Amino acid sequence: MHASSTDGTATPKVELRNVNLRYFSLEGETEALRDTSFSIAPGEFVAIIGQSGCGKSTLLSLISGILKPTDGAVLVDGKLVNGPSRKVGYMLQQDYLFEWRTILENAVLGAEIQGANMTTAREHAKQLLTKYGLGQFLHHLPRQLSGGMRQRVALARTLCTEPEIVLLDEPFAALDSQTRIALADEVTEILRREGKTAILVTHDIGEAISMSERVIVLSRRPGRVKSEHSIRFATSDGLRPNPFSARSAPEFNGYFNALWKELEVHVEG
Amino acid sequence: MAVQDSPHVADVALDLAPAKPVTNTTAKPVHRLPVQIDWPTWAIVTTQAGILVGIIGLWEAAATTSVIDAFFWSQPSAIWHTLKIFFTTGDAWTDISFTFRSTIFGFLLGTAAGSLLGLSFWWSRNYAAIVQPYIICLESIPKLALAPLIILVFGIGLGSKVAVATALTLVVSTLTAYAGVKALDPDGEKLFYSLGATRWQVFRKLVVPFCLPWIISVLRVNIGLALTGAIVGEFIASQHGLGRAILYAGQTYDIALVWVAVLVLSTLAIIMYAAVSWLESLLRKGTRQ
Amino acid sequence: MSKANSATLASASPQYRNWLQRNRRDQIFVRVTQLAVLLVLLILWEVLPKAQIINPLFTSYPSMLWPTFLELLTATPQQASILSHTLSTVVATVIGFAAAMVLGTTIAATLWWWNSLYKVLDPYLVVANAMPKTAFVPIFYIWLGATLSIYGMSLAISLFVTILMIYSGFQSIDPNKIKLAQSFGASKGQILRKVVLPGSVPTLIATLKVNAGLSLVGVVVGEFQSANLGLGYLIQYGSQIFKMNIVMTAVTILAIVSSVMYLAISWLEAVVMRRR
Amino acid sequence: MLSSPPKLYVDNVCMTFKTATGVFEALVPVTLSIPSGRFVSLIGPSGCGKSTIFNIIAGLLEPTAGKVLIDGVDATGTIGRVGYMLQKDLLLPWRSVLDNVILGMEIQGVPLREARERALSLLQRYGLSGFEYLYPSTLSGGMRQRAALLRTLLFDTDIILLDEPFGALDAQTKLQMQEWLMQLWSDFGKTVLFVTHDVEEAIYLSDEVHVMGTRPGCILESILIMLPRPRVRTSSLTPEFIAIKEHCLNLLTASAPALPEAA
Repeated sequence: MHASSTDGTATPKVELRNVNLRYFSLEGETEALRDTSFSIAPGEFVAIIGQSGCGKSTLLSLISGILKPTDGAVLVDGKLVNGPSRKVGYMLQQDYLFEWRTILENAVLGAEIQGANMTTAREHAKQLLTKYGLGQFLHHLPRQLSGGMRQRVALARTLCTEPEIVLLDEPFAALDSQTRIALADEVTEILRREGKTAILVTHDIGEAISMSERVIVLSRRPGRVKSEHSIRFATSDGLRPNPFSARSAPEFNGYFNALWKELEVHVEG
Repeated sequence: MAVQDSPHVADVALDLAPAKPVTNTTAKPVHRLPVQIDWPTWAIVTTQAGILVGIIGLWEAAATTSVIDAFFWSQPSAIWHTLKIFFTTGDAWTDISFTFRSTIFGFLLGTAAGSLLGLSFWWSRNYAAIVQPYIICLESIPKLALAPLIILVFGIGLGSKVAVATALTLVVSTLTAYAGVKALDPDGEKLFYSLGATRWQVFRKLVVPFCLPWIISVLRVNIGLALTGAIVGEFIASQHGLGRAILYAGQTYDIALVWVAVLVLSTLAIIMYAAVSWLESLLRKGTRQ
Repeated sequence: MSKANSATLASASPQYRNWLQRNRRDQIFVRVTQLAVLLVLLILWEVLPKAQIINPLFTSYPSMLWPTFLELLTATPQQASILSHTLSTVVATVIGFAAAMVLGTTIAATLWWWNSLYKVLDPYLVVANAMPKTAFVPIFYIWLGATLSIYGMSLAISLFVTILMIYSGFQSIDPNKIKLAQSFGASKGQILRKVVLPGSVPTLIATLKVNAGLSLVGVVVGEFQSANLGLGYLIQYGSQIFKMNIVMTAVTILAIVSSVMYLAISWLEAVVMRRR
Repeated sequence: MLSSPPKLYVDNVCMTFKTATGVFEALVPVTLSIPSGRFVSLIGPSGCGKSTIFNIIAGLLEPTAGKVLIDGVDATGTIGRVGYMLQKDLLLPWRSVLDNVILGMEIQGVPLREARERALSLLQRYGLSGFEYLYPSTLSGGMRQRAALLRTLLFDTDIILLDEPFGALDAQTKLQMQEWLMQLWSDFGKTVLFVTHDVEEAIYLSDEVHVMGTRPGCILESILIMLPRPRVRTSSLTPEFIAIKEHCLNLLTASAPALPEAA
């Protein structure tokens, strides 16, 4: 569907060039990322997997502009990133809904901060929430909602500012497995339909394969790109299957085993 | 165990399982969950009332029969009599109003100033680091020890009592609000910044609402502290107030009047405490809608 | 300054060195400013009264603290040594809060064991906790006499807080932990000994922290009224005869005493918490 | 075997709770018959009463009606008969791993020395050597779950109940822990009752899967898993496995209330 190679002619949506990142503390410095480079085409859905602490979340913080690389460059649309941008929406591991705001108020937080027109923002948020099946909960409080619903509100909050790039930092990690699969389906569908460029960070190999078009494997700390895998499924209509059916597609297991080996999973201890 | 407990030989295969490293040797006695029988509400209320009535009755009887010295301990009937006099011909209302005003002013001033100070520590780590040892130093001094000094500076009127009450509440509020600031999850700030928020926006929309529960939680403690401050201030030097009434009655060995003043003061304390608790629940509802 | 040893420093990247330098500069700035603030305050305290801008009668001077302390060290027929005053205050405080801890924990455990008793006593406890205990100083003095009344105040002021704090600590133990012990067939006594009490150690220490301060306050306020001994007495006495240098010296010593107690409890906390 | 009663027999157990708004039916008659040494899973949506069944079997809750029989003997409402591992690891933070693991034996009055000795050899054998004297706060999630599971095993009952033991672990650790559990189960031959949300996990581990429905809680269908043991990861790729999985998922989606639903 998209050129996944970096030498494509069009400007990549997101590009990392030889990025290094070190964290400093009085105890010493920690190298989180070393010499990491990759690029992502517009509209592509890429998953990044790796062991805990390999710097996956750091990558997202870099792209969103919250962190600056120690060395190297992060580019969005060919321009250097130097601070949070409206083009990028960030969905964190925890839903981070604020208890003192209703669902609707939580969803329009971004618009409020960016000083957008609140009437339109509210309309837009209402539409999004209704679309995600939360229409009757607009004026409820976050604690009245189940985990899956809270994550959907977080998604609405992210998409309400109409970002072109959506960063997903283990967005389903806190959910039980049935909800997780159902929500993965919905989120993928929504992001595809709206043509967003999406970067998913996850622990879960199955989730990465079923949702994305390309999987980037990071090595252990300091993280660097270990390998990239294009994920393709043969379907009758030529379109990508949804994550749920992807899980039972014949290619799934091959990818799963390959990635499982890549991750050098050892029994702890 | 299973074998010993039951006449059926249930599980020969399992007991012979070669890989089983631990063999059952101890027979486990059969236990049931301990059951707690809760008294019905009427029994609890009756006992509660019974305790009160019993104490008053015993006290009265003991004093009348000279089992205890009524001069030292006074007795309920004498206290009741003094109470009537205190409210009809005595200074009851002047004293109550004086103590009440010192407490409320001190409470409001200390809580407001302290909370703002605590929240302000969010702005700069250096500023917080500089001010903190002074705050901790202030925390560790028993502020009540400064009361004689404060009275000396502010005079014996209402102002000095308010000052003592403020001194007591200010530091507590500061530290509590700061504890709220420290409990902020950095990911919350991350989310705000990823949406392009300014520092002032983060403060207004995240820090303040997040710390409100902390600030509210300290209200009940502060009303008690403010009252203590007012009373101790009155002990040291004052012309009015319930604290002065207690001290004065004690010095003249008018024990019944001491009891009356303590009783009135306790009632005032409990009313203020209940009012603040009510305010707290109201605020909690308000801040979380 | 930093814990990074020389070996890691040698291999450190230039950015890290920069960061360390900046960090160090910040820390030095903080320390210097702290000292400067202290110095300015002391100088103002010394200079303003001397210049008659504020009334020296109310403030004394910082330079008077040490001479006054030396002067107070020697006992006179009318006045005990400042060391005896300090000792008396410390002893009363420790007795009061130790008694409050033991009694409070025992009562809290009883209430945990027998829930109906808790329900009966609950309103009394809440009322007792809301009452300003310091108001009882005059009555305690009449009933218990000079010395005992101070111990009594020290105990009374922290007892009810202790009961309520520890009881709510017992209540906040994860019910699943109790369930776990029950699934092993534990009796109520075993649950108390093996789950509830050890699980409440953080609460006990938090209570200890609150109580040390409270008991000290109780003692000082008691001493305002009654004693001819103790730092509270010294403060009150000094302010009555307008000798501010005595008041300031006594307050300083009190601050030192209470800081030492605070540090001692923090140390205990660190020792206990290291195992968690 | 035919003549002996099942290891665990849950006989028509019902549970109703009285609430402010009326009576809440948590379980309508549920019957389970579990032979010795079986690995049996319960799956179902949240609120289907899985934890209620566990509490009843463990004796922490008296059923409104029905009985629990262990080895054919009535054990309704008696505690200390089965090992019960609750959802969270519930390690006591003030005890070392070793002292946590022996908690059950300690409560049953086994002398401390003996209990520690027994535990030490197990800890070493099952991947916790080197961790014996550490405190739980220093352990990773997977290690904590291992300690909690060993605590349950060392309590030395023939039946153990595991309530979503791996629910809070990340995907990779979860897979490792499943292997580890299989190893333990084949070594000890205990009768295991396992609750999970994860259909794949249930099928992969069990001899029999009971699919539960909600409101009121009941057993919709019991499915025998005839896949050969020992099972390997690739077992989950076989057509039989996929067929069972799809069947389970269909049962669950059919019974689940329409999303979204307020908590």
